[in-house]
This record gives sequence, C-alpha cells and structure tokens, in this order.
Amino acid sequence: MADSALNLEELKRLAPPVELQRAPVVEGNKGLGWLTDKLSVFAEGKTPRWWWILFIPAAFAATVIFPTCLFYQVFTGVGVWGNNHPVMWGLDIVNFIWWVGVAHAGTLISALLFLTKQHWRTTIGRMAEAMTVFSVMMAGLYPAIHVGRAWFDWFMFPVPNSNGLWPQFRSPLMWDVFAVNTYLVVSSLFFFMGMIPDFAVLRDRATTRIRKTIFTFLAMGWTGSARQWHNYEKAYVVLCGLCTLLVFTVSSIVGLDFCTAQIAGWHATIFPLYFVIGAVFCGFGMMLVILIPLRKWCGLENIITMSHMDKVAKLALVSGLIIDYIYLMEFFIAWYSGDPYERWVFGHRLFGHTYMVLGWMLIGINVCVTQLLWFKKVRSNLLWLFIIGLLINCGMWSERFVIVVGSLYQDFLPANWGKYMPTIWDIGLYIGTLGAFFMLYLLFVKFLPMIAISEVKGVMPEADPHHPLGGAKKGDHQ
Amino acid sequence: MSEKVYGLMAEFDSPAAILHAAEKVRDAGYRRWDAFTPFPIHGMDKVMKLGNSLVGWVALGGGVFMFLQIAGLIWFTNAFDYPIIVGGKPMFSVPMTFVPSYIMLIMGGAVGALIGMLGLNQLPRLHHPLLDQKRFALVSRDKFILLIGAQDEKFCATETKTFLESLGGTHVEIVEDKD
Amino acid sequence: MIFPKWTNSLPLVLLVGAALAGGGVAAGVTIYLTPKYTRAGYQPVQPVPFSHKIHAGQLGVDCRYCHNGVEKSWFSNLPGASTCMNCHSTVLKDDSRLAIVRESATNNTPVPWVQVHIVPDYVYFNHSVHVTRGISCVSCHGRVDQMTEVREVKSMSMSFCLDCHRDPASQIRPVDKVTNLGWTWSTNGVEAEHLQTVEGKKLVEHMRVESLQSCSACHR
Amino acid sequence: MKKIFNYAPAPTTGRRYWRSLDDLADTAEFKEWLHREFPVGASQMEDGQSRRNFLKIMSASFAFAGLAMGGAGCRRPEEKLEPFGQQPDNYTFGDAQYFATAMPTRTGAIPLVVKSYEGRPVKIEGNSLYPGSNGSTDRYAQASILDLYDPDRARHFKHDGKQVSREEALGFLASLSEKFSGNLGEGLAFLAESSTSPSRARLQGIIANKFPKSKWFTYDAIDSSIHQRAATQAFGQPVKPVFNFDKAKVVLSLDADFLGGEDDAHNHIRKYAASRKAGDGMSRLYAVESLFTLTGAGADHRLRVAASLIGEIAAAISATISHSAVTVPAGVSAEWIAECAKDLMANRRKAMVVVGQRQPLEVHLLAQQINMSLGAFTGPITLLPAVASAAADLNELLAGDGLIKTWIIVGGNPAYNLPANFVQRLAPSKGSELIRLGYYEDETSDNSNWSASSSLWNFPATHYLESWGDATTSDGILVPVQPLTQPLFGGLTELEFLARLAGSAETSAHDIVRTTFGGSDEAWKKTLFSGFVEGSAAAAVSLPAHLTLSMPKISATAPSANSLEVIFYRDAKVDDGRCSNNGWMQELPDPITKMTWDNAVLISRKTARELGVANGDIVEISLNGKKVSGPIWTQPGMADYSLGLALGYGRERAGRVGTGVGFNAYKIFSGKYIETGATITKTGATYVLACTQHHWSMEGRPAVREANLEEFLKEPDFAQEKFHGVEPPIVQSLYPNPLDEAKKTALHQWGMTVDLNACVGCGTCVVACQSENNIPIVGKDQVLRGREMHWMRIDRYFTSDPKRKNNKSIFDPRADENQTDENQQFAEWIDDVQAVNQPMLCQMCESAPCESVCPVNATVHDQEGLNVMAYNRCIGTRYCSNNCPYKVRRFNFLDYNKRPLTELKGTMYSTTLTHKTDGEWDLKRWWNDPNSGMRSEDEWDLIKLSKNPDVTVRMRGVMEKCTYCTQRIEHAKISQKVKAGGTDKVCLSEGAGTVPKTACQQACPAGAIVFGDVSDPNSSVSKLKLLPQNYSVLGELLTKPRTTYLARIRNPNPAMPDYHDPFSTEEYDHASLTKGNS
Repeated sequence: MADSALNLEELKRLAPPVELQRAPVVEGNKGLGWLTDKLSVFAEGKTPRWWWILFIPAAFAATVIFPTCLFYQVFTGVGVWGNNHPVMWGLDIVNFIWWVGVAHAGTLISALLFLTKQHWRTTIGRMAEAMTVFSVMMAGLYPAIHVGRAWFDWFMFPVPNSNGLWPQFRSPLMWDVFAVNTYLVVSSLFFFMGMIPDFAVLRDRATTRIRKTIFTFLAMGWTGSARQWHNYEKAYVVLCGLCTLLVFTVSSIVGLDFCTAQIAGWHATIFPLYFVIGAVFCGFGMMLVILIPLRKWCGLENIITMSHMDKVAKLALVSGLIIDYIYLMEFFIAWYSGDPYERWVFGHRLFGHTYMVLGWMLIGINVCVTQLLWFKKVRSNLLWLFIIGLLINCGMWSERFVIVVGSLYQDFLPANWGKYMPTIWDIGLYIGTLGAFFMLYLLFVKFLPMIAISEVKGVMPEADPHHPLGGAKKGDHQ
Repeated sequence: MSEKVYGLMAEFDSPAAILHAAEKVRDAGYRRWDAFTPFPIHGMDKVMKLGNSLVGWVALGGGVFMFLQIAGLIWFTNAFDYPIIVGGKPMFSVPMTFVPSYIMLIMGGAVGALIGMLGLNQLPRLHHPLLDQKRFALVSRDKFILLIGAQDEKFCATETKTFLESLGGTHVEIVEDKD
Repeated sequence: MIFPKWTNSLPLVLLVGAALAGGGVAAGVTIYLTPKYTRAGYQPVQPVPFSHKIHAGQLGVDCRYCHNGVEKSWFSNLPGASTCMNCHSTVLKDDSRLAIVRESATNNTPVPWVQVHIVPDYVYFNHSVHVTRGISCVSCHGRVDQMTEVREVKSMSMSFCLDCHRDPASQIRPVDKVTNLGWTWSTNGVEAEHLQTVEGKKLVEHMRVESLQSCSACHR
Repeated sequence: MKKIFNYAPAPTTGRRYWRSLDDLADTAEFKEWLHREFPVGASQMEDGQSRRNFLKIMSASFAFAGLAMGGAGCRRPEEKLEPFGQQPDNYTFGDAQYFATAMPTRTGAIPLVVKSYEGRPVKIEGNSLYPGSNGSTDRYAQASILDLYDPDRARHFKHDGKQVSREEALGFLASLSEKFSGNLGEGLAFLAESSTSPSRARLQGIIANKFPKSKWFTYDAIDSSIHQRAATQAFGQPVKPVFNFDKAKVVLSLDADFLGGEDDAHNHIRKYAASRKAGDGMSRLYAVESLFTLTGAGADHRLRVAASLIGEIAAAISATISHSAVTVPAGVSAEWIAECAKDLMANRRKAMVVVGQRQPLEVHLLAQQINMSLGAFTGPITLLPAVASAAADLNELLAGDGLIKTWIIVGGNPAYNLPANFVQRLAPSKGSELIRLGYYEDETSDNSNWSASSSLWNFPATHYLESWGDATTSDGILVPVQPLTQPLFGGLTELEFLARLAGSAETSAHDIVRTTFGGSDEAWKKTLFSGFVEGSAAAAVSLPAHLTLSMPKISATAPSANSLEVIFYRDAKVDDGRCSNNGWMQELPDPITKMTWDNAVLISRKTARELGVANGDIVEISLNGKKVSGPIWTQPGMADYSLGLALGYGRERAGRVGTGVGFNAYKIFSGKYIETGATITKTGATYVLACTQHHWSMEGRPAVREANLEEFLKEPDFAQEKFHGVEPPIVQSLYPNPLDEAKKTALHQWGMTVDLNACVGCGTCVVACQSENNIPIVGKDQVLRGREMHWMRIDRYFTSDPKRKNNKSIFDPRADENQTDENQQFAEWIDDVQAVNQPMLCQMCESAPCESVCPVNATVHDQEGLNVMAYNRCIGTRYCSNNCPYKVRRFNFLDYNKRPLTELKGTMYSTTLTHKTDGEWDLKRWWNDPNSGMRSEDEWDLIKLSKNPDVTVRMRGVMEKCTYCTQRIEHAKISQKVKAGGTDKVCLSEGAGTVPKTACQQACPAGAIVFGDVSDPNSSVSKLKLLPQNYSVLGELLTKPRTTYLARIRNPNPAMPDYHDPFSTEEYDHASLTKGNS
C-alpha cells in the first residue's frame, strides 16, 4: 500500500479517542503484502537451528521411545504398567484425559471466539487448531491401546460379524469411542478447511516445482472467488458452531465415563462441566507454553502481540476460577452429602498420606498460582506466563491423577484398597506421546502456514471496504 | 481464439475499489462475472446477489441423517437384533441413545459442511485457467481481481476491456483457457 | 500449469472408485471371510474311505450305533475300530481299504481321523442336550446320510447357533426322529414347512425348551 | 460340489500333547509306563484299572479346553480325532467320572471323591457319603491335586545323582533285602513320617519280624500325635481323644488353633460351626493364645498371653476348678481366669479344654485333669482306642552308637526339617547308605547335604492319587486310598517300596491293601465305591472314673525383650514345607496375615517398638547359639515378647516355585515348638512382604455386621439397613429391570448366602475355587502389585475399640485413618483387636454396575440372574472392575497361564518379542501354535494337564471373576434336560438333589456358603435369605446383590471383664457419631 501514510493521517482524524480504541490485532500498521510475506516466510524459509534442536529430541521420543513402550505393552500385557487391582486405570487414562483437555482450548479459541467475533483470535487460531488436532491424536491413542487386547478394538465398532454381536451402547466408553473419533475427524476437517485459502497463498508463492505441485494439490483449486468465499464462510460458521458444541461435548462425555460410575469421587453430576472447564484451562496453559517461544523465535511479535498473550492469560484465569469454584463445590458436596465414602475420598485427596502431594499440587497450582494472573505485571511478563503455563499443565495433570487414581485406590471395601505407582513403561509412553505431539507440531510449524493468512488479512483495517485503509473515501457509505 | 478465451480480468488495489467496480459491472448487466479477493469482502455477496449459501442445509441434512442413523443403529443392535440384559437397564432408552447420536450429529454436520462447501464450489479443481495468469497469483497476496467471463452474453473482448479500465481496473488481461 | 485439465475429473473418479472398491472389499469380506464360506465345504481326506452314504443312507445304520456317546456326553465320539469289526470281521473282511481299521482293532493303534466339524475351545457345545431334546443331527451336520465323505455344510459360527436358538421351533422335531435325517413333518415341502412352524412351536412349549441366548449357555 | 481343502499336513514341529509327553520323557521309565498304560486288551484288566488309565484318545485341544482364546479362528490347524482301537465298556468320552479315595494326613485321613476326565483327575472334593461328613475338605487336600502335576516332582530313579533304570533300582532293593535278612537287619534303620495306614503297620510288622535288629523311627516336623500321647499317658492305655465341638457348650482353647493349624481342622470347623448356630444354645469359645490364630479370631473372648505362660494359665484354671490357691501370671486379669473357669464349671459335661499341639506334654496332662473334672470325657470328648506307636524314640538316635549304616527314609525331608543335631547322626560315616523314597528331588536327595562318602539312592514316590493305600481317619474309620491314574513317572508307592524291602512276595500295592482289608470281593468293591469301610469305626473306650496321674509341675519364665519367646508353628499354606512347591498354596493368603509367598517374624506392636524394628526390617534371631534371619511383620493382637515363626519356608531345593521362598526357621528349631531366650538384632537390610490385603481396619464401614447374642435375641434384624444408617432411599426406577421380565420364564434364579457366623476364614474355598476354575498363580511380584487372581478372597478386618483410635476427623492429618497402610503397624489400636472374616466373591448384582459400562457386551446378565462373563468377547478396558463396588473382578494383566514359573518371583516380564523358550523364539512358537506357552515343555505339559476342561483358560488382557461355577450349573441343567428328554421336567430342584454345589460351597467345612435357587421358596438359600440377620453388603448402592451375608453373632460372657459390643459395631457407631451419618 503505497498510500498508507496518507490514509494514516486521515485515519487518525477519523479514529475514536485513544482510550476507546481496540488494540489492533496486528501491530505496526503493516500492509497486506507485508503480512503475506511475513506469515509465509517461515514455511518457505531456511530451517533455523532452534527448530532442529527441538525437533531431534521430539522425533527421538516419537520414533524410538514411543513404539518401544507401545509394542512392549501390547505384546506383553497391560501388566507392564503400574495398573493394578483396584486401580485398574492409571496413567493411561490420566494422560488420555489430559490430552483431550489440551485439545479443548484450541477448539475454544478457534471456534467459540470466532462465533463471538473476537478478531484477535485469527492470529493464534491456527496454532490452537493444530494443537487440538495433534493432541486429540495422542488422546485417541490411549483408549485404543490401554485395553488388554488391543487387537480386538474393533469389537467397539458396530461391524457386522459372524458372532452376531454388537457393541453395548449403555457404556460411556462407547460414547467415548464416538466422541473422540468425532472430535478427531471434525477438528481435522476444520483445521484443513481453514488452511485451504492459505494453501492457495503458498501455491501462488511457490518457487519450486515440488512446492507448487504439493500446494496446488492441497489448495484444491482455490481461487478466492466471491462465490467460493460465500460458501466457504458459511461452512466455516457451521463448522465453528459444531466445534463449539464439541468443546462442550467431548470432555463432557469423558466426564460421563466417571460420573456414571459408582465410585465415590467419580459419581458426581458436576463432572461434565468440571471436565470441560478443566480441559479448557489446561489447554490455555498449553497455549501459553507453545505461543511464547514460537512468537519469539519466529519473530511474530507484531502479529501475536502482548495483547494476545494478555487475553489468553485472562481466559486461563477465568477458566481457572471456575475450576476453583468446582473444587470448592466438590468438597462441599462431599461434606454435605454425609456419604461416608465420599467424605473419605475427598478427605484423603488432601490429607490421606499416600497421594496428598498431588492433592496439594492441584490446590497450589490450580487455585493459588492461577491467582497471579490477576496482576497485569504477571500477564505482561512472558517468562512468568510461560512458567505459569507449564505449571497449569502439571496442575491439571495432577488433578486428573487425583480424580482417576485418588478415587479408585480407596473405594468402598477397605480390604480392596491398594496403591498405584506408574512404571517406566507408563512414563515412557507418556514421553513418547509428548514427543510425537511436539514432533508433529514442529513439522506443522515448519511446513504449513502456522497463522491463518487470509483470516488475519480479513480482520485488518485494510480489509474493510468501508474503512479508509480499505479504500473508502470520507462519507462514502453504501 | 474466442473459444479459448475464458474471460477478461482487471486488477484493483483495495476492497472498496473492487466493491465499487463490482457494483458497476452488475449495473452494466453482466451476469457471468466474479471477484477474486485474498479474503472475503464484506458486502460482496450482496452486490453479487448470492443469497443464502446452501452449505448450512447440507450440514443440517448430514447431521440429522447421522443422528437418526445412530439412534436407529442403537435400537437395532441393542434392542432388536440381540437384546441382552445389561446392568438391569432397559434395552433401549433415551439416555443411552442420545449421547452417541448427538455426537454423530456433529460429525454428520461437519462432514456435510465440508462436502457442501467443496461441492458447491466445485472443488477440488486442480486445473483452472486463472491459475495460469501470472498476475492472478497476486490475488492471494494483496490484489483484487474482477473477471468477466467470456461466456457472458454481453461479453466482447474490446468493449469489456474498456469498460473494465473505465472502472479503474489496471492490468486488464485476457484469460485464456489452455489445456 | 502443473495439473492438466483432465485432472479436474480426477476427484470424482477417485470418489467413485473408492466407493466401488470399498463396497467390493466389504462384500468380499462378507462373503469370503465369514465362516459361511471359510468353514462350510471343508472336506478333508480321511485315512479310511468310510462312506456315510453307504452305512447310514443305504444300510440304514442308526447314527448312534457308532456315535454311541452322543446322548450321554457333550462329545459325539468316534467309534473304536472294534465297533467297525463287529460287522467287518465277516463283511469285506479282507478288503484293503479296511487295513488300517483291522490294524487298529488288533494293535489298539488309533485310526487318525481328521476332524471335520470344529468349534473353538471356548465354546462348550453339548451334543447330548440337543439330540435328546429333539434337535436332529441334520440341523448342524446336514444330510450326512447322503455324503460319501463327510464335509461341513453349515458355518458353525455363533450367528448360526443363534439363528436356531432364537427360533428353536424351526428345527425341533419329535425326539424319536432325531437320527432320521431325511424325516420331515410331511412329504409335501410346503406343508412340511408350515407344520414345522406350528408343531415346532407346540413341541417347544410342551418340552419347555429354553434355547438360551445368554452367554453362559455356551461360554464358561 | 466337492471342495477339498488342501490344508498343510500336521506340522512336524507343532506339538500334539501326547506326542510331546513322549518326547519329554524319552526315557526308559516313561516308555515302560507307556507300555503298562496301554497294554493290549486293557479293558480286560481288573476292575478299576483300565478306566483310570489315561486314555490315548484325543489330541491336545480337546483335553485343554479353551487354552487358545486369542488365536483361534485365524489359522486352522488340522485336528486329529483318534478313537480307541478297542472300544471300552461303560465309558463315555467327555463324561466326568468320580472315584472315592482318601488323602492320608498325619493322624488320620480325609475321605475324598475325585473328579476325573479321561483318566485325568481334575478336582478333589470331600466324600459326602462318609459318616458325619458334609463333603468338605481342608485347603491342603484341595491343593494336593496340583502336586500331582508338579513339573518338579521326582521323575527318575537316581543313585548319587545319576539316573539309573527302574530295574536296576528295584534290583538294588531286592539285594538290600537279601543282605539284611542275613544279619537280621543289623545296622539298618527306617525313618518314616507318621501314618495311619494299617497296611503300612502290617508291613512294618513284617519288617520287624524279618529284620529284628533294625530300628524304625518316626519323625514329623509338625507333631500332631501329642493329643494321643497325652491321653495315653493319662489313661494308661493307648487312646486318642476326639474333640466333638458340636457337643460342647463352652470351650477353652489353650493355644490350640483347632480351627486352623491343628490336624483334622476341617472336622473341627464342621463341628464347631454346628454349635454356633445363632440363638439359644450357641456355644462359647474362650481362647488363650499368643499368636493371633483363626481360633482366636473366632473366639468370643480372647486373652493374649505368651505361649510359655499358657501352662500357668492352665494351672490357674485347674486350681480355680479344684478350689485351690490360684496364682495368675503377671499381667493377666485374675477376673478373666475366674469367670472363665466359672463358666466352664457351670457347664459340666458340656465344657472342655483343648490344648494346642505345640504346648508341652505337661500342659496337655493338666488339661486332661481339668477335662476329667469338667466331665468332658463323658461329654464332648470321645476317647477312641489307638494303636500304640511301634516307633522308637528319635532321641535314641542322639544317644545311639552310630552303628547304623543303612538308612531307609520313607517320605519326609529330613535334611531340611530334622533339627541339625539329628541330621548329623543321620549323615553317617564312611561306606554308609541312604535309601530314600521321596516325592521331590529336594534337600534330602541332594548328596551335598550328606557326608561325601555316603551313597544316596533316590526312589521317586507316587502321589496318593496314583497309589493304592489305606488309612484310618480321626474317627477311627478305615478308608481305602485308590489311584485315579497310573503313576505319571513310574514312581513307587510307600507300600510297594516297603514290601520290596521286606522281600515280601506280594509287591503290588493293590494286593497289599487288598490283603489288609480282606473280606469278599463284593465288600471290597462296595468299600471302593463308598470310600470307607462301613462299620469299621471303633467303639469309644470306657473310662476310669479318675485319673491316676499326679498333677504335673508347671514352671515357666515370662519372656522379655532380652529373652524373647519363639513359637514355631505349622504354616497355614505350606504346612511343614511339604507344600512349598505348590503354587496355589504359596499364593493363598495366610488366613490371618494375608501374606503370600513368604513367612515373617511375627511380633507385637509394643515389642517391635521396644526393639526398634518395623515391618520389613530383616532381623537376626539368635536362639541357643543358632541364628536365622527373617523380615519383621507386626501382627495385631499378638502377645508381647513372642516371635511367631512359620515353619516350612526357606527351601533350598523345593522346585521352581518353592525354592528360596521365605526363610528357614528350622535352622533354629530343636524340636520344641515354644522356646524362650531368643534375642533379635536388626541387620539393617529390609525386605518387602506381599500381602493381599493392605488395610487392616474396616474404618467403621458396615461391610461385616456383628452383634452379641443378647442384642441379636432382642433385635434379630440388627443387621438390616435401619440399624446401619445408610438406608437406601425408596426410589422407583425410571425404567423396569428387564431381568424382572426374564424371571417370569426362566427356570431358576440363582443366589447365595454366606454365613459369617459359620465362616472361620480357613481359606479352603479359595483353593477349591482356584482348582475348579483354572485360576493361575501370579507370583510374589504380581501380588505385591495387587494382581492376585483369586476369584474368591476372604477379607479379614481387624477391629478395635474406637476409643483407642486417633480418628477424630478425616481432616486431621494425624488421624490414624489418614495414615498410609505402611503406618498402621505403629497405631496403638492394633494391640487388642478382634478379627472378622468375610468371603468376598461376585455378588451377582441384579443391577450390576459392571455390566452397563462394558462397551462390548462381554459381561451381561443371563435369565437366571447370573452376571456372566464372556472371556472371548472381553477386550480388557477394565472399566467393569473400576465400577464394581466389591472389586471382585480380576484382570489378566499378563499371560499368567503362559509365563515361565521362573518369573514368578522376579519383576521381569518376558515378552514374546524377545523371549526364547527351549531355544526357540517365542513369537515364532506362538505363530506356529497359538497355544504355546512361554514355558519349557516339561512344565507346560503338566500344567496343562492340571486344568479343568470345563472352564476356559483365560489369556492375558481379559477380565474374569466368580461365575457361581456356571460350568456346574450348566452341567446340572444339561443333565436334567437330557433326563427330561421329550418331557418338560427340566427344572432342577433341591428336593431332588439336582441343584449343583459351587466349588466353594462344596469345600467349605463350616457349611457357611449356601447356593441355590432363590425362586424356589423351599430351597435352603431362600429360607436363609428370609432370616433376620440376612443383609447385603453395600446394599445402599442398590446393586441388589444375589449374594447376601448372614450377620455374625458373637456370644461373649456378660460376666467377663472384657465383655463389650463387637468392636466392628462400636467402630460403626463411633464413625456415625463423629461423621454425622444419618
């Protein structure tokens, strides 16, 4: 935009007073062309060293540790893990819920905030969606392989067979099968559809034949015609709506796994909400962990602004406060119900000597550390935010541990009570999934448009035909 | 040559410019024309009189279909084909049916939306005459292009070109449809 | 241009192709990978060319003459060679085809018959409760009395069992007609079918046939 | 159209079971056995022989039902059906056969009926035809079938470790006999275990005649004959007492664990349970003991006193009864003694005192006197004539001149369990010989345990299920021991061995027994059929009015921290070590400690604190200069300054299962079971013990409900919900239960009651269940991880006075209840505890929480109310177990049926990916044959033989649980339907005796478990469920369990100083008060 300086003058006259202005999504009043170059440069440029430093260990975990732990477990038995009687579910399900949780913030950012027209989401939406897709992959893996006979997983799908047998739909696990698969499919579709116009950008910028071929193929012939945009926008709205439903549904269903069970500590109607909010909270933690370094290393400070970080932090705070309320309610209901089993379980979450460390970690992080986000100083300090993000992930992990293991290890009959300690194979598999997640994420960062180019352009002031920067003249209203 | 002409394209610099140009093209009575933009331009669908997109209906259809499909499947498998006493619970009931049916409604809707979008946009389409145009690549960057199709009744290579130039379009070019 | 024009029809072609291929695979699996196909028709070569057609069909030897444990045990036993020798010590006594049987009877070395009908080990099928309660051999084994060499005619899959357990009236017959493989309620096919339903229902009621579909009936 | 499938011929490398057994035992002995196994014309052999042979009829897959759960269907190997050449008469393949036999014990025998398939014994049950018996057994009998299939049992005749042929070995016996008949047995001695076999006594007589200079010693590490010796000494004639607890109103047990560790316990339990019917006339049990035993757990009053002081207690009781001066040991309540004695006296002729077999003879003699004055010998105690022991006193050996050069060791394992000073006398000088008949190649068959120059012969012994023999039960009835199978490895029976040594012409065990029994063939057949000789019971001995015995002097010193008392006791699992290699026994939780795979130094909390030791600390015990090290285990309710050491562990050569389990207490054992003067020192090392129940307290939860008799008589329905607070709200279910619909047409509805008042917690049911249902053992490491597989467990809770607990609030981190299970041992409440037992098995809930969470319909209900489990459908999500409030489901975390036995103790989990068996890669072996285990052939084949073909063997990754023995139910139903033929008489009825018994019910000596048709109002289970004390555990969860419990009634004496409500009730009330339950 050659005449942007001119328009800028005009803009300043027309603009509302400073205190009423929204923070710009992209700082520095850059033009569309600059934006395109800036946003594509990472996918097209030379691979920086930090990428390799992160990628090699992640790839090692994903390709060596992960399959080793996986095959050893599948060929030997679930017994290689620490699961036992009565704690039949251990790290396998803890990590499953944790990964599902991580996924949720991504969908929330990209879908719910779209519906509520939060323009700032455009710059981080794609990164959040990628986080969703990859973490749902990791999450979906756990239920499939945690079973005793993974090769019979197909029993859980309504496949006609010569036994005349069908799955049993009263089981929340069946609902899980549907929910997790749906989540994976829908979030992948959403992720992919959002990238179609950006594939077109990369196609048009491609300089080598191979890139050209690949991106032509991926862009599927996208031209950016008004008719395409018309249908595309509609589909996008529909998908956003559905994804928003998923945010509330998938974790609810995971919560149903627990609240339909009899076990004290699980059997609570608050669980669906609890899991949704917990998931979102955990996901915002993960967002902070991912955004802060990427923003710095990829030089995206103008695009992912401090205002973005501030908003993510605020959302984390809000969801954290809801979580705190739920903790309070849980303990209150346990006391108020008068049910001795409930009281036992909740008393032992904090005071039972076996797992009280995790119980206090949960309180310390999810309740106390979260309160730091009230302070603007904290929210504007990236190091603090990064650490809080990491801590939130640990806190939510311990919450899942406390819920799953903490309710199982001391249930109704004291004779059954036991203890659970994960083995190296449990932990190895977790490290493997973390590795796989980060490996996929780094590949995404390297090869795909990690910021939704056309979406960001769409929320630039220049994109509004009625805005001076968009070419509108004074008093030019349609 | 005329058989091979796909249309005429003109380049504009700002959303407002192409929006105004589009209005004029529409007013001039052209019917087979389109605007190519890096992002959706607010008001363009009104200008083009596109009405409501059918994608929503396709998505709804997909969702409802999946919902009924799964509810029916659950009834068939658990209550009709092999009813087994499980946990003292009924063979078929709303609580056990709703959740999977509902989640599959979302799946159906999402798949419907994507398929609807692709179908209505006639994608994937790997070969397109515009993609051969050097300057068309700028659409995905920061240019706005308006194209009047050769098959339009009012299309005339020279007149239309002038018309487009009169609208402020630069780089008015003929798009050829090559194999 | 990287993709020529014809590639525009590629998605459709691929879509249709995938649909056809998917349907083909599904159909193939349904037809060729189910026990109806993989099991039914199995006809191994036996060490002794024993013909059920001659013995059970033409000579009319009752099934239970040889398979004498069928009414007492879950297992329908194969007769010892000594049972064969009851007749074959006089009939065809020097026939070379019977050499193995004779050797078995004298040396007590077993005849290595190849098993034709087999259910998995976790299925506890019980012959006695079926044959003493009006389910004929023919229901599972087919017209063995017309087979020169025994082959498996039914799939013996779980849904095969369930078909009958859901509707025992379609198979049940008077208890004394169990080993009469060719028996029907009437010589007229249509009428026989009708009578099977009507009379079968009566028999099921009269005998309090449970015909369980619960897991514990077969899996322990 | 004819389709011929060209399946590959039977693979030459693949295994067919019988082939492999041949290969395995490609030895002369085995071949000989094969020859004897299948002689021409087997069916003409004498009655009872041919049918009991293994039948070479079918290949593996049919014999081992269900081993191939995973791979079945993918590949179809060609199966061969190999029928008989000669069709045997009266035999139907696939039909179980039952034979009566008996398992000899030290002082009697347990009459048994053994179920056998195709000549393969698979399950042991008690003989209910036997007079007075309820068809029960003890846990040792239930487990003994596994010994038969023990891959480590002695298989070969050996001389100095080298294999010799059977002929050579038998020839040696003959030469020995010849040699000693020359010198009248000079230098020849026998060392045998005690036996009640008349045939052996007869042979012993023949030997004594033939070799008059030979010596015959009897040795048992656990000596149960003291009751007979005491009675014989007291009455001056050979008599043995029979304790009829059913006829006693008041029983005082002085260190007598008659419900647990004493011989014949299963008979005691049966009789005791009969006297404990809730209501008037219920008997009362006082127990004075140092260890916490099952008897103490069942007692109404329990006094914990060091074992060495129990003589003084006996003296005090005796003095009270005879109104002489009473001295009570320090720290013992005089009132307790006085009231107890008063109660005994008030019930003359209905009261008795029982003294434990570990107590010295003086205490026994004293008890004879007390019993005499209580009139017990004309009441609950019967005296039967006994055979005076013909054995020499073992102490002669110590004083002997060491001239004995040839030792014949019949059974036993002296190198392991004979005190060291005796062993030295056995290990003879140069040129001596040891000839040993043993079931295992154990410590005794190890040359290194004997002097280097001696020559050691090993003869493999037979299992009693392979032997002809006989025995006399504790009631004095003669029972035959008949074999179920030919000896698997061609061993010798005891009788055969002795007969050959005696040079007797009659060497067949069958003939020897036949001669002993005499009588007509008709009578013999009847005896074999019924399993006992009718009318052979001896008449009770008539008594002198007074004992001529002078009051023995009792003197004892109280143990202290510097001079601890050591109690050597018979282990509830491995006995004296004879069951060491029996995996079921090793894994059976000890009834009181719930410990598996180990023994420990049992110690009281106070003593542990004073000595500064805690659970798992390895301590060195020094006693009379001898030392042994073992881990500490704090036992609630244990007497102070006592150390309890279980014998039978620390085996060095037991086999793959038993070697190296626990520590060997025999190292400091000198023949006396109670010794004072021990000290312990901490070694600093620690050790992990594997218990199946980590938490001791019931935490005030109403799982076990108890009341004193008075309260029960006042409020018979005390166990109902209204007295236990958590009354389920009356809710109308939103939907009808489809089971209610099914009930209208179903033939039966199965249910069960467990009478907690009868159950003593002996654990017989657990082993019976394991045997019936092919439950694998998992090993110590897996037990530590809480993965034991028992479908039925016995929950044992210690309850205590809540006032002694520091349990103010759950939010108080110092409260006892917030502590970890490791810290229970330091809590003071464990000093004086009551124990309650609760058998816990699948409750068969009508609204089963497990079912609705299974995604694949693997666990569902059948129309008869059974919660069934289809293993092959199970994918192993384990959700069902999580949702089971009773946690009765068991998951196959690893392939327990296929793991090598060597992995039982370690933390190594071999995987088929890397493991090799017999030099071949396991993945390849599995590919060739999905039934292959990761075990070497010799153990694999025998382990497969031990499985019950009626029950599927589960692979890894599937859930399993109690099925109410659905295989027995189905078998009964099918039999009834077959009988019904074309009629509608298909229902089972208790009246007609067609309702099956579950394995646990069948084995329970107390008759605590009753199973039956709850839809039949006349069935005993229906009647029991109408009793007021019937309740459901966790009934408030509305699971509607089909298994219900009859509350336990205690009968304490209100006059006693320690009279109080049952602690569990007090704990419950306390918990309700402090936590505001409404």
